[in-house]
Amino acid sequence: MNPPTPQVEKKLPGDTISLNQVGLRYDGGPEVLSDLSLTIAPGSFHFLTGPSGAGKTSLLSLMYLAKRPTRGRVLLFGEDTTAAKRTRLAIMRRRLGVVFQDFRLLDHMTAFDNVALPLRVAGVAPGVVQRDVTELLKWVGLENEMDKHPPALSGGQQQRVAIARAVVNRPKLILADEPTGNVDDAIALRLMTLFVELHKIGSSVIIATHNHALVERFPFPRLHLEDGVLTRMPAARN
Amino acid sequence: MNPPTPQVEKKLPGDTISLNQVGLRYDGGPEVLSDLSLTIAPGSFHFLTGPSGAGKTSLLSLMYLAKRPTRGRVLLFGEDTTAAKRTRLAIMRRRLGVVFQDFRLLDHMTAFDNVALPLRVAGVAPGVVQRDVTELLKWVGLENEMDKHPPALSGGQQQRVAIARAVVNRPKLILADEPTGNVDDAIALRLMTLFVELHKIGSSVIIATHNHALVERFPFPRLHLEDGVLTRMPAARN
Amino acid sequence: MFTLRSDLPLRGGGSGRFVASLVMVLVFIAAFAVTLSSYVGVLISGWERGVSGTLTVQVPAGENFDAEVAKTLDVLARHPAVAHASLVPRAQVDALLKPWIGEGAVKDLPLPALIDVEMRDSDPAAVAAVDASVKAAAPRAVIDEHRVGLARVASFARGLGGVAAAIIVLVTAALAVTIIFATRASLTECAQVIEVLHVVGAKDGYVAGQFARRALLQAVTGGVAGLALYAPALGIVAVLAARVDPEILPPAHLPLAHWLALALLPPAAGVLAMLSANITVRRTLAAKI
Amino acid sequence: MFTLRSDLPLRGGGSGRFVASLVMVLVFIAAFAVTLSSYVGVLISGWERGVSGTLTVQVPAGENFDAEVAKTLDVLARHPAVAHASLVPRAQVDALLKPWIGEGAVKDLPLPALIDVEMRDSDPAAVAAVDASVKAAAPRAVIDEHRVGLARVASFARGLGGVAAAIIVLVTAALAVTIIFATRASLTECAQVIEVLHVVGAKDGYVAGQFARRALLQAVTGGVAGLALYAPALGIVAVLAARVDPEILPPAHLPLAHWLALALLPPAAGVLAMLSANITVRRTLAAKI
Ligand SMILES: Nc1ncnc2c1ncn2[C@@H]1O[C@H](COP(=O)(O)OP(=O)(O)OP(=O)(O)O)[C@@H](O)[C@H]1O
Ligand SMILES: Nc1ncnc2c1ncn2[C@@H]1O[C@H](COP(=O)(O)OP(=O)(O)OP(=O)(O)O)[C@@H](O)[C@H]1O
Ligand SMILES: [Mg+2]
Ligand SMILES: [Mg+2]
Repeated sequence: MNPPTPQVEKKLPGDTISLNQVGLRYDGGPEVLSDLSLTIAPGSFHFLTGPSGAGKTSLLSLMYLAKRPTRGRVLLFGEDTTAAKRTRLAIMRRRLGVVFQDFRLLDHMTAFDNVALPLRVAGVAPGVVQRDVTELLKWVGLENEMDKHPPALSGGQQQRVAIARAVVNRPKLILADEPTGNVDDAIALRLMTLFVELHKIGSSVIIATHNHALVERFPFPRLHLEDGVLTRMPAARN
Repeated sequence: MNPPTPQVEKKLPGDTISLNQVGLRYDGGPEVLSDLSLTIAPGSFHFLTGPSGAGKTSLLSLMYLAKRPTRGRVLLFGEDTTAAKRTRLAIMRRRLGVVFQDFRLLDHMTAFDNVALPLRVAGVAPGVVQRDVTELLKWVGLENEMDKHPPALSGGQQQRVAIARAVVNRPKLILADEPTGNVDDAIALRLMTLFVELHKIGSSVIIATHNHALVERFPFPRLHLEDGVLTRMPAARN
Repeated sequence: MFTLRSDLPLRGGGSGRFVASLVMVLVFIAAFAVTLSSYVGVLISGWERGVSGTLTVQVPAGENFDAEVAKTLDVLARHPAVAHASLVPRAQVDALLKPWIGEGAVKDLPLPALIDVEMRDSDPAAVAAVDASVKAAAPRAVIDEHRVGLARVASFARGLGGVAAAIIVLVTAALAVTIIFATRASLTECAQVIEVLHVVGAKDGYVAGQFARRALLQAVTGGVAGLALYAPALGIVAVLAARVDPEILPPAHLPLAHWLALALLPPAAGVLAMLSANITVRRTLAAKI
Repeated sequence: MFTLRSDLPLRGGGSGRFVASLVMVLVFIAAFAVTLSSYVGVLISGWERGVSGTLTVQVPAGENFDAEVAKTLDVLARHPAVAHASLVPRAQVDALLKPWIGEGAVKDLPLPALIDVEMRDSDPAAVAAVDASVKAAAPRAVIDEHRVGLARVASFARGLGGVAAAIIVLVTAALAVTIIFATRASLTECAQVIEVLHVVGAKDGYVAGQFARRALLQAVTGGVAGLALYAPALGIVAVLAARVDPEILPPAHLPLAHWLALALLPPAAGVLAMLSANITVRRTLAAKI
């Protein structure tokens, strides 16, 4: 496994993501994130740790453009997301891969179609979709569950489908929220290898996790959130 | 922490749960569980381990009476569940506490009301409900989130509400499916302590988990499922 | 065990407001159907009563004409079976005939006197008694019982009443079907609530009761709103109708039964919604162990 | 970008079948409203035409009566503005008068001859020309243009037509509101699908388009089913109506426009459902960034 040194591939113009004095509060409540400033370099790999309720999911949701910060600015791939038009935001989202803590699979679709969704939305040719999705589902060990719908999958199987959907379009930035909470160590290792492979070919990766064993096993830098404040900074500044 | 020796409190008539040559298949598919026979003694504590897709959730769902086995018999608290009437089954469910892998909280209720639900369904007096629920939510560290609805809770907070709901009525049998997948080690330890406390006052506990650290840390016996077959047997038979 | 506390999102979400809005719209339509049918019913029975309770006495022109007419009127006025008797004014008789025989011709005609008689009681015996009294006063007088008209109006009443009833039955059936569908659809959102209540040990009756109560409340709310919308709409239609010649669309007093039928729409919708919620939930539960 | 592939549960679940069933029931009701209104319209215009295209010529009794009548008939038969002219048989005139002046009196009356005239063309110039010709043949003849009747029927037509139109507008509005509600309610199930499509980078138009197409399909399916139900139900009502005296409920040929209006109901429902799905989804999306 490669060390998390700055990457050779640096195709992207600016930084992958950059937060500037960002604050977030949920309708009138206290600030869940305060004064967050951080810059994720292209091709980097970070763990995001912190106790339950610290704001990890909230931070990621700013990054995958599901929420606007209540103050401060978020720049994605060098573009200011506050100013961007909706269509532009949709295009930017296609360069992201998100694994949700609660999976968010579509129950009326098979595992295959769930994974194929980002490709189809982006208008990828059916032949390519077929090939890529099949290959990826094999890699995560679901070659026999491709035609099952999510309610007929075990918790760990659902999580792997969610991960496959996130990475199927080779995103520039992968944001994974607790992606190994429902699988055993052997599969967790395999999934981590997948993230590392994608990292090697140029993706930036941020993985929020409680799994200390995982964080210790891989030599990637750690961002640590405590009560909405970042106590460990990104690699570039370490 | 107590060793998992057979319990002092043995109020219940028969065994807590007993499976006899049980098989389970999902509509016409292959058998997900085959020839399972096991007996859980009152006041025992077991981990249930096994790779993703081995059948842990399926086995638990037989125990909490969400599914009928396709063959074999399931006895709960000494009663045959196949023969029992629906009303009787409802009464039996009130002596169970279940933590679902996907939480299954009701989004339209506050955390407090979610936890209070089993008590209210059983007709417990409002004063008692208020006291017990508040105390329990404090214990799991959610004294400030009692009035929040699940969508406004973090993943780990939701998981703790799910656990609180499962144990609030001091069930005779606690079945927890991956109850610490979304919390950090400190909270995981706190939650385990809760289960151990309940175990001490007489509940039987079965916890399905992938967390090897947890299994190793606590000296309770392990049931191990591999492809629908039990490869490690309950404590009593070890 | 009736508790006011509910485990369901009562005021919540699309689902709740949806059944209510739908019942509102449908009660609105059904109220119009009921009103239309009642109005037709009132017209019909008005005609029927108007015709069946009246007689026309003709005293032909001839000698002693005026005396005979006066005597006949007197006899009729005092007859116990007669409510009211009045001479049809000559001008009115002329107007009736004018379209048929021309203005000039009418003036010269020796027309008979027509007396409209309203009976207190229209059974054959009473008619025969009146006939006898009139004949005694004016032997050449003729009594017209409107029998032919009566038969025609009765057939009209039966036929048109049947059609009106068929339409109202169809609309009400459609209403019922829709409420059942809507209630069931609104429950699809609640699969998870049913699941969780079941798993924490709620009995079938408890779960079904919760949903049934909610459906009842929603449908009744919607039904009352539908009637509240219907009132001004009926006003608009009534104003339009009043501008039509009253001989064609006579203003009618709708009977108490009509207003009762309208008042029954919301509770009926409620009961339907309640039953269909109950049945749907119990069926969902029966699929579980 | 129109793709046949859909990311939605098309045939799936309660939601899809629900909008379809609802539209079915409502199109069924609306079809009846449209039919009722068309039927009333046909009756009205039938009366209007029947009256406005006819004249009655009265030739009063007197010397040369028979010769005058024959000559008048002859003149009318050859007049270019007249389609058809015929003497009303004496028996029929008697029957018309009998209720008013009694059987005995009628026999002895020197009644005028009545000639029913159907005009080819009913403008005032043509009526004046006919009048002149008739006066030449029989100087004492009177032409009745039915002006009074015409005015009354016209006012009737306006008034009743207005009421019928008001009712059909109300029912159609209720139908529209219901389809909008139903479509929106069926989308509440789909919040998660919208969320996920949004998050994987689908543009607003793509997401809204998916739902709009599904809503269109469901509503059109439901609408066609509603018409399919309406056909036999109309048959039943027609059979019942046929048993009523045809002079009261005359059999009417409903115009092509009526059938076109019915045929438009499913596509109209479809467009409504499509628009409301589109707007609802776009609104849901607009709440996200
Ligand atoms: N939609 C919301 N409305 C209000 N408060 C919210 C909402 N979502 C999260 N919160 C609150 O914000 C805080 C941070 O939540 P967040 O989900 O970001 O935590 P987290 O670090 O992901 O925790 P976990 O490890 O348990 O998933 C929590 O206290 C939570 O209750
Ligand atoms: N409703 C269902 N219909 C069909 N197959 C199912 C259904 N639920 C589970 N399965 C299959 O049964 C097998 C066992 O599933 P189960 O959920 O019991 O596994 P598990 O041990 O809990 O796994 P995990 O650790 O990933 O949660 C899996 O292969 C799964 O795909
Ligand atoms: Mg989280
Ligand atoms: Mg599981």
